[in-house]
Amino acid sequence: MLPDLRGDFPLLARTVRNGKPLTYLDSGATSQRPYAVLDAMESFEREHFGAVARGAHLLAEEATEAFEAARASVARLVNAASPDEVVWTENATAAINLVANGIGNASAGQGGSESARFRLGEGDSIVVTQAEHHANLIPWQQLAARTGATLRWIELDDDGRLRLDQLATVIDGTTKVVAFTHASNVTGVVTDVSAFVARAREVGALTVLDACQSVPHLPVDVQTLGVDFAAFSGHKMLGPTGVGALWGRKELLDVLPPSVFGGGAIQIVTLEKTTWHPAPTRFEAGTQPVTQAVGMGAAAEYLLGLGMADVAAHERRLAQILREGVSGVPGVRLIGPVGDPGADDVLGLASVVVDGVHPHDVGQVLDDQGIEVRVGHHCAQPLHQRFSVAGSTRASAHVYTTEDDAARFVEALASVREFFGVPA
Amino acid sequence: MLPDLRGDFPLLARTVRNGKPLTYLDSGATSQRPYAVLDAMESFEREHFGAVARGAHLLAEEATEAFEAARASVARLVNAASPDEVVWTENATAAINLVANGIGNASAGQGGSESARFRLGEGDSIVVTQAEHHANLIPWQQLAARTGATLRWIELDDDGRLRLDQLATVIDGTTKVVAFTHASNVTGVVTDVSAFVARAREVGALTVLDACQSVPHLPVDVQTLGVDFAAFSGHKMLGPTGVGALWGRKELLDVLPPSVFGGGAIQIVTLEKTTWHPAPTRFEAGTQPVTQAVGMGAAAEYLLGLGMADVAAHERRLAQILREGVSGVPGVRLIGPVGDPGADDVLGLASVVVDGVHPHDVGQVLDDQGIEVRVGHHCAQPLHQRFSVAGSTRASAHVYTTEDDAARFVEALASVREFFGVPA
Amino acid sequence: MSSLEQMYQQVIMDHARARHGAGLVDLDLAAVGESHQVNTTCGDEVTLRVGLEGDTVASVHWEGQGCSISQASVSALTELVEGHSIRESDELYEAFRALMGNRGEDLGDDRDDMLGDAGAFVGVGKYPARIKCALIGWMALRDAIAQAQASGAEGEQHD
Amino acid sequence: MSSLEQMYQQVIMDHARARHGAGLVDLDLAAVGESHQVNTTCGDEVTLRVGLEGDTVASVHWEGQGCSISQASVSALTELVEGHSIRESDELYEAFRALMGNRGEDLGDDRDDMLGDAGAFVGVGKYPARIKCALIGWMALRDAIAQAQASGAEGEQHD
Ligand SMILES: Cc1ncc(COP(=O)(O)O)c(C=O)c1O
Ligand SMILES: Cc1ncc(COP(=O)(O)O)c(C=O)c1O
Repeated sequence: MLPDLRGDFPLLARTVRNGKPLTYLDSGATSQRPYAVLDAMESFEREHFGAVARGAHLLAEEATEAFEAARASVARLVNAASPDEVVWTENATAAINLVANGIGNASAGQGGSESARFRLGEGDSIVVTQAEHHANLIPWQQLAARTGATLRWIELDDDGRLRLDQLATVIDGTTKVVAFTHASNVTGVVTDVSAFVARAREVGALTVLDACQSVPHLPVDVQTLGVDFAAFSGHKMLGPTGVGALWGRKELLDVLPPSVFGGGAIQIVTLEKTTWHPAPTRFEAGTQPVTQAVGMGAAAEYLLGLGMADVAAHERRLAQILREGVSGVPGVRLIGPVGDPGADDVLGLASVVVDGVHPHDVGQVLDDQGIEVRVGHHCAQPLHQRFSVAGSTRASAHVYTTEDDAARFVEALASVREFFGVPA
Repeated sequence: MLPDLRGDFPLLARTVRNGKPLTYLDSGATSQRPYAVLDAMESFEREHFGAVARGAHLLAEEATEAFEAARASVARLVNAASPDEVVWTENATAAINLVANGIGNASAGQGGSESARFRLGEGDSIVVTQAEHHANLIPWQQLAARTGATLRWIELDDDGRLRLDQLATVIDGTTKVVAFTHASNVTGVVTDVSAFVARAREVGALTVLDACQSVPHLPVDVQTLGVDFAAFSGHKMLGPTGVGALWGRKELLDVLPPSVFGGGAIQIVTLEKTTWHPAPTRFEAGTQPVTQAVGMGAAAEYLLGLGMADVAAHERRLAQILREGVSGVPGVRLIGPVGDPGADDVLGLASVVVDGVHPHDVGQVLDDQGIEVRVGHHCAQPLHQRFSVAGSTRASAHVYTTEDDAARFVEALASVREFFGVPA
Repeated sequence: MSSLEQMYQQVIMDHARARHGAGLVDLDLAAVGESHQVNTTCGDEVTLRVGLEGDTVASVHWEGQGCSISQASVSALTELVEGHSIRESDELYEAFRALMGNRGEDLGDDRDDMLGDAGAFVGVGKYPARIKCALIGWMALRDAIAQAQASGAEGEQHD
Repeated sequence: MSSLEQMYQQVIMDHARARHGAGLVDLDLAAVGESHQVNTTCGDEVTLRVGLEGDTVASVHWEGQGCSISQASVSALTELVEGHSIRESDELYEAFRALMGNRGEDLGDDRDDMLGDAGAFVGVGKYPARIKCALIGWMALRDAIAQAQASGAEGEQHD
């Protein structure tokens, strides 16, 4: 189990709303950062900052070394075959768009025969799921619109689990891409990736994993999972905003056409024509988020230092407290699996609907007690539509979340309906 | 004139290569950051960090306020009509690609009749210049390839000035976009923007300004310049890496189709269909570079505090020392205007060719003396091809650069040919 | 009274429940306008229909879902503007916006009285993320009036 | 000797000027391979042609432009590998790469002798940004040998 890590996170020491202690339960949206990450970025900025992969001078050398060491750390966190399989992006959203727009460009003929593997057109299909965050839905909607392919989806059952029974029919010979989340940011349910990969392989489809919620909280081994691409963000895994990563199999990344063009990514440029580098360079046009990459690398090392198995165990413990707790509050419904609060396959979060009180109002009452949660649709409107609600109130944990934090949330939740005078 | 600002920049106090004082002359590639910027980011991260524009809790409120205040600061730096005309991006490269890919998407029919203004096709032309950085060249090459439009360019004269006499012929009734740099990162020459804008308006073409090298060094007023879009980066204007900005006229931004898709940028999402927000939100899919935006805002305030007129005067003074100095070194050629080292329209930089010594070797000898410069093609291969060289050695200044720094560069340059035994 | 209690005053709770003008009805008036507004952060939605008689906002009806602040605010504005002139409704809107921007303080002049029940939203000004909630109905009102004016003008031309 | 002088040793300066094997010539051999390599950071380019006789690297010729380190390195490797077997040239490459990774120190074993003039590049290992310069010729060599082997094999099939 993890020790109490609150002391590692400077922001958690502050108070809110007239001196109340902070109960930060919005880590599913964005996490706080430990000293290890803040200090790594600060000393980089104050002592070793220079242009990366471009200069011959000492600062450039030092900056390049730190930048590439960070790439290696992130590669290690997800067990990539090589650091060259890790592409820095602005965030996970940009990482997913990089793949979708690259496929779009290949479908328009870019990249020539080398990129033919990515071509999509009428008669083809792209498969997503009803659990997707908009970041892993809209790029595929748009790609479908651009190429004439059809968008299909795997549905959710009443417990918020993906209907694996639909894999065999929804994914078929027309399917070229299967894009799905590793863990839902609303229900917390962890996907059975192997079932998706097995079916995708049967039909020869590419797999794109939204690993935003898994990489920060669970052991993730991209080689064992067997997917083709995986996207995740720095700011959800104790790293900074402004950086994310796309992992991809090298042989695929090397032939996926880029969709953002500029300096550094290219080999030879004349006014008429340009040739690209291999990955990851081909996708890193312009000045990279250098300091932020260093921060994300430090976050990867911090997580590796804690041990992802222990991180996951901590999550499970909190999931149990949160989910058992809210199940006991009258007039509160949990979105997601309700029968098995101790189950292995949920993240440390709970999204709830309070009967008769709008999520925004719920959040306000919690906030007044120093409890910071997320309210709304959490960028997963189709999932909320599935459960016929416009939004929910979500408490989500991270390594620094304590059992007390979880208990305070449950207790406060119990006071909400009374505050608004909703009859019991 | 500016006071000596070195004390504001912690990194400049360090030594390099066995205790030599640092002479940092690579600001054209990336600048160092003052305490004002570093402290703003650090206190934001340690005290006020939360999800932006998404939560109802106190941290989310505070973070959103800081984030939007930063947008207003950047808007003020370039005199945008409103903060909503400023879109956060990963860097300037991403900002230019946002425009080019948006035009590409409009040309493919996205955005409907509202976006028809952006449509390009066969028979149309896009005009760039021979001075462009790859970031403002390759996106247009690719857009031309994608739409069937033709790419044309304005050439450089022997002094590195754009040939304004070609504007009337190269830009014609077929021209839909004119993309050009405000200041060359190699010659330092500042473009006569009004001549470009006047001609573009005559034919009804959109204008896209690469303001990467101007915003950090000169007073820039986008309304007076009269362009339609302008792109610049945080890390070149004393701000952090990982953030840049696109400024655009609101009525254009509101109808330019997005090309990166995800959460936050959308209004309503079902599995079938999505509708977009107005600008800037429609372009900021996913979690924004929040801390970095706060840093870029602080950099804008720092520059405004110095006064951009004084910053520009400082640049001119350094330009004069650098350019006069290198003109006096035997065997060294300046790329760009040679006759008028005190001219108003050059940045504080000098790119030189040392006869008989490769730029990489030049840079190494300078680096050994603690002088950090950039060597190579500076992501402007067509410009170097124009002057029949593969690369050059560039010293580039910023507000913290002293006259001593410039003098040290000139002196060291004079020793290079001897080191390599090149006959005088 | 805590800030939270100041925001959720009894007047507001009552409006959230009573919802004056709730339910869209067909209006037999020459100048009718309708507006649909969405606040994507919290999923609030309001559809508001306005009927004009000359320069008077003769009737306001609406349908919506959302947080108590948004629903109560539409209810309060319905009660407030019905029967007033378009110019007066513009003034009320300006006063309400000023109140929202006042960080939880009364305006301290006769606008406070003018706003009636809508003045009870004063506490929302302390919560920047909630100001949009209180304003969504007003946005719909202004848009619907503009639509009604346009439809009225057209109507006249065709007569 | 400063680090800078250690990198730019006289041997290297001489190779940069003498450029052994410079100039591409047509080779009348069954197995010929050519490779073009570019280092985009500094604009270095090398085109290198290899002719094999059986397992022996019989001839190496090249054309290139770039910094003194890159040009001197191709010159030194040309002198070094000509007449050696493909296996030996692989070993030399491995030794040279090891030297580059050694942060400015000799390898301290018999590989230092084996490398001959190429051992003079030891100082480059202190400058990570320059290692690519010293390696570009070796990349071209290995690629050209692979091409030559492929072309030789094809030749045989067609015979
Ligand atoms: C003139 C010019 N344009 C564009 C860029 C690209 O900026 P960034 O790398 O920050 O995207 C640069 C900087 O390298 C530049 O100097
Ligand atoms: C499951 C999931 N996917 C994608 C994203 C998007 O991540 P980002 O906003 O960092 O691009 C998020 C976070 O909001 C998420 O929870």
